[in-house]
Amino acid sequence: MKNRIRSLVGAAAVSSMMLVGAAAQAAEDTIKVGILHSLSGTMAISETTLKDAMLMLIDEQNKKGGVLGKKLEAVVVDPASDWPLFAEKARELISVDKVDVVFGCWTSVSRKSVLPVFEELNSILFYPVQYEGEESQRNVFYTGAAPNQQAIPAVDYLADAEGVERWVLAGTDYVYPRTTNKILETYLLDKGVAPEDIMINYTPFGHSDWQTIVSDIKTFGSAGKKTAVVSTINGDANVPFYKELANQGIKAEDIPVVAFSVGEEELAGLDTAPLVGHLAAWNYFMAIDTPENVDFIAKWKAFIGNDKRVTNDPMEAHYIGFNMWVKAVEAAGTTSADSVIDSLVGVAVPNLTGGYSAMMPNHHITKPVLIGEIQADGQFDTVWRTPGLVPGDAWSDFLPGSKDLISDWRKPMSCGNFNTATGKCGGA
Amino acid sequence: MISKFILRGLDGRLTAFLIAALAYVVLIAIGNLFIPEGSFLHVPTYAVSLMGKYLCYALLALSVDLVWGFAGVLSLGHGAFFALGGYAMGMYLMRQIGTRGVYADPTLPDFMVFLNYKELPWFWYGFDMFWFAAIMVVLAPATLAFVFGWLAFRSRVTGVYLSIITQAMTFALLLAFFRNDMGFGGNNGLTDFKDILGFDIQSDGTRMGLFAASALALCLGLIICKAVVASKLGKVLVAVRDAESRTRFLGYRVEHYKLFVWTLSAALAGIAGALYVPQVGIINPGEFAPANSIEMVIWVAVGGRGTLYGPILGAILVNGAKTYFTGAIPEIWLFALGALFVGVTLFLPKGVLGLYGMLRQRFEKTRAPRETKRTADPVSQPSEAE
Amino acid sequence: MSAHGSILYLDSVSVSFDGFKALNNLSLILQPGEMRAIIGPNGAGKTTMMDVITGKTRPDTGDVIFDSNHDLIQMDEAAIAELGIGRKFQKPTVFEHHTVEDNLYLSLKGGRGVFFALLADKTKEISERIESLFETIRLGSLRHELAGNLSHGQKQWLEIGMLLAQDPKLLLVDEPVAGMTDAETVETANLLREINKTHSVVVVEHDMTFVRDLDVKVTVLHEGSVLADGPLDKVSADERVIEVYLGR
Amino acid sequence: MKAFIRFSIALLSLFFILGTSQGMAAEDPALKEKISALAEGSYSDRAQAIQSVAATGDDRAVPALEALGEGLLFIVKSDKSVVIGLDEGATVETFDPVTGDSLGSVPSGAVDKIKVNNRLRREIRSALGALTLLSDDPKVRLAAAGAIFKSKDSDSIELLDTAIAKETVESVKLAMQEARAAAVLNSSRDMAEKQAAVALMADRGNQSALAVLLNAKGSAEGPLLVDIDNAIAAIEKSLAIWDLAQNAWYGVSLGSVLLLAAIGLAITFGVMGVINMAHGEMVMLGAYTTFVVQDIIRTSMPGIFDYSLLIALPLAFLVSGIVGIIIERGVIRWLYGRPLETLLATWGIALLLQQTVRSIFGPTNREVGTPDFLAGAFKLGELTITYNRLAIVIFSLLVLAVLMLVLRKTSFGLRMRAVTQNRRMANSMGIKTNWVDAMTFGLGSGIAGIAGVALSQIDNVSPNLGQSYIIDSFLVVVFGGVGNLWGTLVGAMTLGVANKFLEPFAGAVLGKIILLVFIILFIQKRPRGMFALKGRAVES
Repeated sequence: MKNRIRSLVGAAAVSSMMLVGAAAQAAEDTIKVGILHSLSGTMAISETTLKDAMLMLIDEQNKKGGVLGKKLEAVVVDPASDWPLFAEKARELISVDKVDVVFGCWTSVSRKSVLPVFEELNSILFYPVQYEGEESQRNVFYTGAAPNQQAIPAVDYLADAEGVERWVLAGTDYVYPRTTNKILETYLLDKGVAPEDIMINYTPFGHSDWQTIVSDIKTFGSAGKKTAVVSTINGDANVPFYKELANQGIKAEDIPVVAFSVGEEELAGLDTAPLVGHLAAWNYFMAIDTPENVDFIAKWKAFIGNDKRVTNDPMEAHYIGFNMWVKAVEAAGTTSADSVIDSLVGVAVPNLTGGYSAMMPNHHITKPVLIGEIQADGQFDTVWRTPGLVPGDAWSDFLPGSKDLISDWRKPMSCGNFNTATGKCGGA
Repeated sequence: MISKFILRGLDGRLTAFLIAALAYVVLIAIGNLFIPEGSFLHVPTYAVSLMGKYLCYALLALSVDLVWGFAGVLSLGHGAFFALGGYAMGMYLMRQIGTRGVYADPTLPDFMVFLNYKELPWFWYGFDMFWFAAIMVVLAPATLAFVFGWLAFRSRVTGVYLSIITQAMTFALLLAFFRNDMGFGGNNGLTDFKDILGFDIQSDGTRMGLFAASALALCLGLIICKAVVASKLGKVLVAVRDAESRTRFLGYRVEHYKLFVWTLSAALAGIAGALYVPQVGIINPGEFAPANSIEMVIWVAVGGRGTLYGPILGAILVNGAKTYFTGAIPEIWLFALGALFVGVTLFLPKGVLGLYGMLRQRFEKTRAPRETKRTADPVSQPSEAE
Repeated sequence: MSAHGSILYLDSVSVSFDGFKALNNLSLILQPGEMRAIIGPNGAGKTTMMDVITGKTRPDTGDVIFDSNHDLIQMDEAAIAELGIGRKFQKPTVFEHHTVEDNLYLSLKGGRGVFFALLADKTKEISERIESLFETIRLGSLRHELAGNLSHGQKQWLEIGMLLAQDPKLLLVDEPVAGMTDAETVETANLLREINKTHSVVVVEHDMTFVRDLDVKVTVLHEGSVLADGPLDKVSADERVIEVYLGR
Repeated sequence: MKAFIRFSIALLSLFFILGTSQGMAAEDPALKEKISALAEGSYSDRAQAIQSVAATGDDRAVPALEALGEGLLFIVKSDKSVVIGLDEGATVETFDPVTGDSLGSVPSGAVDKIKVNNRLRREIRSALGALTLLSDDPKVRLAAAGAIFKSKDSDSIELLDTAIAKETVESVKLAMQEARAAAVLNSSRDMAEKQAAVALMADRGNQSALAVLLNAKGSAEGPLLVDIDNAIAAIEKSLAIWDLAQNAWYGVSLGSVLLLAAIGLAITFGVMGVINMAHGEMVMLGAYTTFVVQDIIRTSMPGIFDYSLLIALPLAFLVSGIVGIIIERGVIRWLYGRPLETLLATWGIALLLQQTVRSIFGPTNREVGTPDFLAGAFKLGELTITYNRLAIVIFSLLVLAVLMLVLRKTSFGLRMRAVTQNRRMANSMGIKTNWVDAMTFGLGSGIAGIAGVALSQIDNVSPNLGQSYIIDSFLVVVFGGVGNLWGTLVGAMTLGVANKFLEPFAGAVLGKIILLVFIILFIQKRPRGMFALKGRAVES
């Protein structure tokens, strides 16, 4: 019987040794870049592409000679769409693999899960996906859109260009749609839309039977006023949603749907001919005709070895974020987190839509907002874009709890939630 | 009475295990807190919280095995109890944040502020006190288990049917907790914890403390399980597992026995969840996912069902493998994990401990062919019985 | 007929499964201290009858009364067992992962409550009772063996031992000698007669030699109701019984 | 993508029909100029350009407008002329927008596509309505009337009057009258005419009539308002009843999806007792087979695309069936009698299959197209029935029927039942039980594969496809009663319909939770499902 105990203790000892050993291997002649995207589980569908995009960017940079004279080395892990595992893997990347920066996360919950880790171990995370805002953390750089860089311009466009007066806010029941819809609701009411002209609907993750909801939308839309759907429906549920829309014959001319989570990648799984004219609001479209973008797409297709693969907005966000990091590291002359965090603010790099994006003091970036209509070939045609760049707003002006908050990580303020009403850092 | 009950479980093997566990915790503590970083013997904090997490999983696996291995009730919904315990602890930790949240609201957690809650929902009352939360950690899962078990066992739902409705239970809870209207933070769950009982949750000392608490909880869980299994009740449970209706005809109310052990198991799972949350820093409805509950059963199967040490070993082995593979071969680790499950069921029907038992039996047979009747502890070791 | 004074009383009991009448208006009465043999071809309803008495199956109609005044229909298996009805199954059912001794230990009459079981101790008195049972069933040398390792016949005996440990007023014994050697069969008959001195017994059996050995009143079941009863010689001469058995 | 090409061909043929019907159109500089204006200026300028093209009433403008709507109108960079073009990758085949004469192909860089947005599309639709209202083809006239109905363009009233006077086909005439009524309600005509229009709308009595009335209500007053309110109330009342029927249909349709997903499991789990956690992955394999079939057809013989699903069906059955047989022979046969361990092994297999598919096809969704005959919807009274849902309902029942036939009437079915009821006896009677086991598992898996073909029409084709159906499938089988195909049918339909009737009141999430709790409670009442087998045999 004693043997059994010995083997138990042994197993535990071996597992701890394994970890220690892995830590000891960290070599010093490269700069390590962590990639924290799910390669399995429910989110693999979206995140795997971003992992590949990062590998390509790192590859490109190494061809240019790396950073600070050192080659970059990608460290890929799979957090498997499991949120506590995100935190564990983030910790592993930073403290075992000793990476200098991490690019990763897609869902809000995964970001929330790793936040304390980046704070505790003082490292850097670049987060490339549009999100609900209401956050600004010293160690995180948000290269995706905040609600004011996506949702509000989209609603403005529909109201002005299409004369929409009645709104369906349809979303998956999680934080991003909830917050976005809260913001939009306040915004629309402020604009004078009557409360009965707003319908809010939430569905569970992976909802696949849209018959009832689509027919509800149809009914709601036949009340004599021009109606549009603002969709914050999450990835997986979109395909059946759009298939049902097409089959029930809802045309974009009648009830346009504007989506914030549907990009080229999602459309690749669909026959888009019946969906022509439905809209999406992003900061990047693959169809944008700029030299930078053409070059990026060509490199991407070559890297992935598939001529049919598409690019999308979060990939551009990584492109911007990565180049910002490279520039900031070169400016700081070191990869040490504190210096890089300081020198990142104010860095501007070209984006893929023909301009420069700059890192703001609130760790969000400036971006153009584009409204595109779905085309039969699965691409978007830009029908409207903001005249200039829109700076990302960490704290929404349309939520009662956050309208007084601002964020500025420059010294001397160095605060993510400074309350302008009380003049204190810390929200109060 | 109680001490006698506890002592009954304390055989030599368990005592040795407890001593070994204690020594292990002390060694890790020294390695983490007193040996300077950079030394070969230093145990990084990363490893400490990782092992703390494994120990929580081990306790969880033990609770699954208590009902499956000893009473024959296969639960595919134990994740629900684990998560409920976790939520109870998470709610306490949320309340501890106080004004350090981004909106600095003294009572409302951040997610409630931006979802426009005006006041704290009633079910959040009391969670600012640790003792209340601690009671709820046990009470919430135990109550759910009691109600569910009372219904199911009384109606004699057994076997696969029971497994499927436990799965339906955790699935329903998954959907419910995903709803933001429930007031548990929806998909984002509860995060951004600051401190526990006044200790900074990110400090090395607290992490070490949580690790030690997990080890302690596991040892206590083991003692309780052992005592239960060694009692007459434990014998009745095994009888139920092997021949349920025979047990009934002997006059035992099988449903009461199942209900007792089911509720106990849920409480243990809840404790595991409560210790898990501060160490991983998040609790979210994902823990209710049926796939998670299935995985727990797999830990037990890998380690050895119907033994007390098997599930502990299985939980640590499988999760250790997961940690290692997701880092070392992130693209294809599911192949390794899937193959492990298939391989274990095919080649190690009694788990890793069963393999060990088999090898030793063979070894003993060759060494002492004449010695026939080896008396195994038949209650805790059906795997070695044949 | 009246339930008064009887140990077991079945009146007009019917059970049907999806239209198939397993028991059809079955009536039966057993006096205290009596041993009764039940015979009948496959599907005659013997086991279903046992199920009804022990609470496993609820009859559609009819009364089942135990010991003059206990209505068994409203009770579950455990309550019925505690009242004092023990049952041995057709297929020997022992707890295979328990030792022979533990099998008896679990069967011993006494507290069946959960918390009692949690804190119960094996007292000296219990050990003595187990010893006396071992004397009856003669498995003392195998006390530490796992029940699953016993031979078929040994399992049958162990199960009878478990029945005795319950100390029931009424024993229901389903095919006790199936698969036994001739010698074992004879011994089993002796054992049952011995048991009958202190308990009422219902035996279901196919083996006519064995039934003859028991030498008790016989009831013949057919298609769920009583076809004939009386001493074996009388029923085996009955036209209808012969017809049923030979299936003319 | 494919539908797009098909459309272009249709458009061109329309062109030629129109071209011939008009005789070879002479050059018309005025029209040409108006068409050129479509390419220039802001969206509002161009909306006006469309209106002015429509105002010509010249139906030679139809192809250009249609091309514009579909994104086939180009502007030649060099001379700023407008052409209709068919994009062929590197080159664009160009045609004159008025005459349809081929202008040869130019490199795609030499032309720019003229962009349209939804507002322009609406303008185009209403312009086309006006231009084609007098077409020779009754179908085109019907569509034109529908377009005007939607646009409620009060300028078209005179045109409609002319058309109605000429119209001979009753149904088209009715549609024109309704369109006229909608236009009248949107105009400044007098009260009496509007009241007549309201009456006509009340007769039509459907959703779109309701929309017209609601729209008109805002500007109405006096007796007209009363009329409109009455008409709205009447329509809403009748729609409420239709709504019930619509919900029932949605329920049946959801039920048939559940049935399809569960039916293979009813074999592997229900009949064989294998807790097959890889069942969902068999469905996934079927869906991916469909993708592969379509992919091959797309590249090598696009002509038979409409038959792709028919071709995929047997192949999906074979692929999933063979994988099923391999799993049975390789793993499950060692685990008979240990049902709970099949759960663990098949869970491992599910992970392996998911990862295999992910490695081969990538983690993203793949596009499975819908054949033309399954696209769209038709109206049955006020019920909207989409063709693909209808097809799935029929298909699921068909699969169930065939399966029952196989089990009841074939010698394989007989053997299968013999083996599941008494393995030893069957074996001693000379039935190769091993073979039967493998075939049964293969059958269940193959049916799951067939389900995958159908589900690919309504859901994501991704490596996660299977996971989303596995829990529902088990619930259906258990709820219906294990081992009973009728139970699976009734179970699936009950859950589907209940879900759809709960959804409007409780919402999708809460509705599902209520249903799960209901199943849990139901199992307490009937621990072996709705159609449980009774009797002693079940116990052992």
